[in-house]
Amino acid sequence: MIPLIIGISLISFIILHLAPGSPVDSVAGMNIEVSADSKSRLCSLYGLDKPWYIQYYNWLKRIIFLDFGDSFKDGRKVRTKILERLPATLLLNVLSLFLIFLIALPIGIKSAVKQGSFFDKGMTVFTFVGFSIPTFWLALLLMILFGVKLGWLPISGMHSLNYENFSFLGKLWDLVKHLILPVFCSAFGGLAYLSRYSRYTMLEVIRQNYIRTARAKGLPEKDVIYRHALRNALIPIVTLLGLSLPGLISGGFIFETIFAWPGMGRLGYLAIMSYDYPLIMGVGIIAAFLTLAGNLIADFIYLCIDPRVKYK
Amino acid sequence: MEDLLEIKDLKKYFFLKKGLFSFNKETIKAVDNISFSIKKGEILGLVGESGSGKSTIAKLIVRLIYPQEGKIFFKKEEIGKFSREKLSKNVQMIFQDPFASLNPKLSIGTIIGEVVRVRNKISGEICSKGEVREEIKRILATVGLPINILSDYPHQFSGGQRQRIGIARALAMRPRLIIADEPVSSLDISIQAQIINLLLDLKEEFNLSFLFIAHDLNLVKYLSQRMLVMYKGKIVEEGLSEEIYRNPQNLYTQQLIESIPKIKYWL
Amino acid sequence: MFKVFWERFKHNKLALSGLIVILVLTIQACFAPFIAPYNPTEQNIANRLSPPSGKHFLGTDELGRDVFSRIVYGTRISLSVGFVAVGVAVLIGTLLGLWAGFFGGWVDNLIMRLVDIMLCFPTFFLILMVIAFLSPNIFNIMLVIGLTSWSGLTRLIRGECLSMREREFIQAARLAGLKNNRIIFVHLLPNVFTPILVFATLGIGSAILTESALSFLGLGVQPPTPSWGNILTAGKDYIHTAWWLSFFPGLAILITVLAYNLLGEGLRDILDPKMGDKNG
Amino acid sequence: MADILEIKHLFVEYYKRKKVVSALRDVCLNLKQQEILGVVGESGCGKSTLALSILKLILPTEGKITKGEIIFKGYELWEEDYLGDKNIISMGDDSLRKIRGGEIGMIFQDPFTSFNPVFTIGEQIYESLVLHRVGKDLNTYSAIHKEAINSLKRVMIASPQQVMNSYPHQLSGGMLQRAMIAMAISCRPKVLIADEPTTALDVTLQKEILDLLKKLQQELSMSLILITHNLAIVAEICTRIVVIYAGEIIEEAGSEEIFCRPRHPYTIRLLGSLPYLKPEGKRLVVIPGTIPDLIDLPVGCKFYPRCDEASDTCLQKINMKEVNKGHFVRCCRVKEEIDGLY
Repeated sequence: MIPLIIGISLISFIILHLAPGSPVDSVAGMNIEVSADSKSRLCSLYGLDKPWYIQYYNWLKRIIFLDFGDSFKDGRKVRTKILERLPATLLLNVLSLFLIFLIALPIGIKSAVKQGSFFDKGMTVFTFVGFSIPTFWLALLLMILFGVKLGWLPISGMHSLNYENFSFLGKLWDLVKHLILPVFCSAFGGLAYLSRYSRYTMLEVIRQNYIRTARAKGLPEKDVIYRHALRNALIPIVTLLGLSLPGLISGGFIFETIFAWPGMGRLGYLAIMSYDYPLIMGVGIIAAFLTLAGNLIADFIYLCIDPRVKYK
Repeated sequence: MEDLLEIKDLKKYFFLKKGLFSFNKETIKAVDNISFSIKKGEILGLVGESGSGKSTIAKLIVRLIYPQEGKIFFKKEEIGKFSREKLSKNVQMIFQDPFASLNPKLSIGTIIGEVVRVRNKISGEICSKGEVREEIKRILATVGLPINILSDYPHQFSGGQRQRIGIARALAMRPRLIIADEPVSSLDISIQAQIINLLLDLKEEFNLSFLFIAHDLNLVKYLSQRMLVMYKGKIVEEGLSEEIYRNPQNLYTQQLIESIPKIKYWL
Repeated sequence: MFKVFWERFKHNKLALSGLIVILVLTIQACFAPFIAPYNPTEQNIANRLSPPSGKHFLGTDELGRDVFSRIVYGTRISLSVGFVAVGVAVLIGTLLGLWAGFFGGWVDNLIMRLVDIMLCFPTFFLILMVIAFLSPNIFNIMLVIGLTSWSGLTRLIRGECLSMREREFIQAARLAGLKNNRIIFVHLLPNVFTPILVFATLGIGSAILTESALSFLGLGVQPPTPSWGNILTAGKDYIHTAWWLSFFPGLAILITVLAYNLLGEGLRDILDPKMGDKNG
Repeated sequence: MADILEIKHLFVEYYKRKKVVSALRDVCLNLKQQEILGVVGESGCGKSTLALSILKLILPTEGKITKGEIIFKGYELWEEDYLGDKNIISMGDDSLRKIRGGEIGMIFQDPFTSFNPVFTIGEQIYESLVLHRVGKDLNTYSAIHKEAINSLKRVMIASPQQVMNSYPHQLSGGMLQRAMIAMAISCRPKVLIADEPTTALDVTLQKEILDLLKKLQQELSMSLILITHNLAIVAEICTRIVVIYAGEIIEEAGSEEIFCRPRHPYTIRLLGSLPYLKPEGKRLVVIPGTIPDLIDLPVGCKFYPRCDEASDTCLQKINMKEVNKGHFVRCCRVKEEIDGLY
């Protein structure tokens, strides 16, 4: 855990110094907006006159308290800027994750149990297309279809312009309408992947000896599948929960940009496009921390459903 | 007779972490203060059940793992000071699982050929490709395999044939001592006899010494004049096989002999 | 052995169709100048945003360039990014995985911590960041995608090696007095060939996706060089008027990536030892 | 004694890469009430397939029973008015589930993988009891619990409560195999099938498990089918033995008859290849070659390629022949008189 945090911060730090010459020059060179003032601020922020390990140490000390300095763009604290965007991102990701598990798991199980059936074959085609499709393209197509051609759903932002005038239910409905496309698009890739993976895991589990024992006992097939097989198949699937987080967060950078969703991903993308150094670092590290937190939650669930772990 | 291998006060402990967060470790005394010797040209049997430490002894002798304490001497020289090559030249091993002991991606010619080449390097002989091939064929013939299988792969062979290939690989080094770690326990009964007979033939032809490890007391008694009985890392009984079988002294040995299923109609 | 492989391959419809599409695409990339009817960078403002027709059968873009020609040339970018990036990833991933799995101990520990860190990072953001700092040219893109996508393979190969190390043939190789390098490259490597091959095939698909996403966000191969991603970006601004501009390049990406995924999964089916004999 | 199970002309096939593996051919077998029947054969001869077929447990994705009948006569013997289907192969799902576990119990080779790792032993035993005995003789939780404890006590487990609360990975192999037996007998089956019950265990445990099986067979008056590759085990406890080779029964006789007067060349050599009581220096009898490929079987006698007494007559179809009372052999060269072949 701790080595991971150090490693993540170290890589971020290295990338910071990756730009040719000193980061200040490169930043200043690429972005005219960077004033002499922010240049000196950057200098003091990173203590660029000191040796690299001192720089790293000082920087590490600050990021422990989530102090990433001030944004170049508007001089506001990076921490505040990220914190106000975080809820929108979390909302999007949690909903996508929820959707993925809710849909993918039953699909995977059914495909595995009815291996070779029409349903299984259909789902195989769906999953292949699912993880081959460029999801940003899918997003564009859906925007054209539902936003432009049919006009059913809004295609950007989180709220409508006249949002303030709505009743509570109206506000909620407005939010839901804005959420549909981004959530669907960001869940799509994971959906295909997880269905495929659940199918594979389930097929593995069904072949185990204890499933044969359960049948030999005279258990009805649905108990064999949903009690004996599923409990075991869930264990590797939950581990995937942790591993699928970086993908979701990465996807966020694209979908939040496409749908102009006011989340952290869009903030990060805009920061990169305007070379807003402190903000880039802040977003990167927070994103890594979110992933870590997700992994921890997955580990915890793992501990709860696999009795073998506790006694190791 | 002269001792070929001598083992003195050998110890190997394993330490297992008990819990995820606990710091106290569980000690497993896999080999606990063991001494014995193997004479030239004999088959020494080593009997014990799973977890008794018999495979650990095999691995310690060929130095796949290293002991905490104790010394192993080969012809009065300490094995710990041998180079890998010198040890390989003198001691070889035959493994239990004929499916796991051959690399599935290498041809039979490669598997045996690389051993022949290492041997040539050690002895300083320089052999042409043709000579190496001839040597491989000679070894294959010794273990009763057809000699035209050099470019075949392990999956084309049955368990018994694979075990023969494994024996051929060990023989290719022309060792003095062969450690056979349960060489027949995963084979069918009808194949077991083939391999046992082959080992006996080889012993006579090359005057080899064997450490024959097995859990089947009947088998060990049939093969070896002298045997050791191991229990929980210790040797609990040592002596002539016939003697131990007829009149076991140790409680565990008695239990072991008691529990061998006997074919009552033959007694 | 190859004969058996080909026999199974022929009967695997998925893998076969994937391979055929890939061959067609490769030919398209190699002979782009002969296939494309127009110069992909030739502008014709008078004829801008014309819908698909007999003359420009995938239409033209906002500068009047022929979309079909641009897509044909874009194949070159996508395929070369895919190949080189995966090459880099396979090289790093395989070496680190073999070392970690064979040596174990602190070597393994160090490499696996590195893998954990890589798996924690939102890779795409990392790539965005690096590309933004080092100018976005095709060379950097290949390299960065390669450098950020090896960790999965390392993990896979390490796992395989660890389980193989317990198998007796590796012990036998040690007992034969073979050198470590020979054991790693002659005894271990051929046994992890299957996961490497599958990873590489699937990896090309995902590298192509990453590159197009980068281009889409304006950090990929820069215009006027045509890449599927940057044609799509241009299309984004005309979704109200010119659907063909965003539809066709996306379809090209979909077909290509699908072909690689089909081939990869097909290869897995064919080569997976669990499906075949015990060790075949 | 009357038969409780009768297998008639059973054929089983597996499918491996679109090739047909002929696992069992024309197997006829009857199991009498309260007898211990040994089924002996080398790996791949079809003995486990036989066990799985009896409970119709062969996965449809892997293979199927192509011909034959398996008649369970338990109902007939105990409930005289039973009119339903007695053939397990054509039985409906509901009746089949009552047979599985309820009338015919089964014990598998590897106790470590045969228990579900995520449930406690207790939960897994309850499950059997709830399936087969709730609504009959057990109707309260405490009755079920008591019965589970009883089953564990029956298999000589000293601390049943503790075992009930344990997960499979917390127990040793010997303990798990006992628990597996406890689970199988908890519903009082009339037939118990034990498929290599001691192969994964140490010799000292092997004896204990065998004694236990014998004791339970007598206490609960069950019929027991013991499937193994180990001839010595069947000699120890079985009353009747069948020998299987390459998917066919080649010899069937009472225990003593098989060991003292074996008639099939394969059985004779198999017994000779055991290192039991071999005098010093006398070599073991060797059967040359390997077991035939079940995808591409030899015609006629399946042992013919490895048999040194074979002649052209062995190439025809060979049927079981009774050579002595209750002693059947599938060999065309079998001599009518017993001579000291080994």
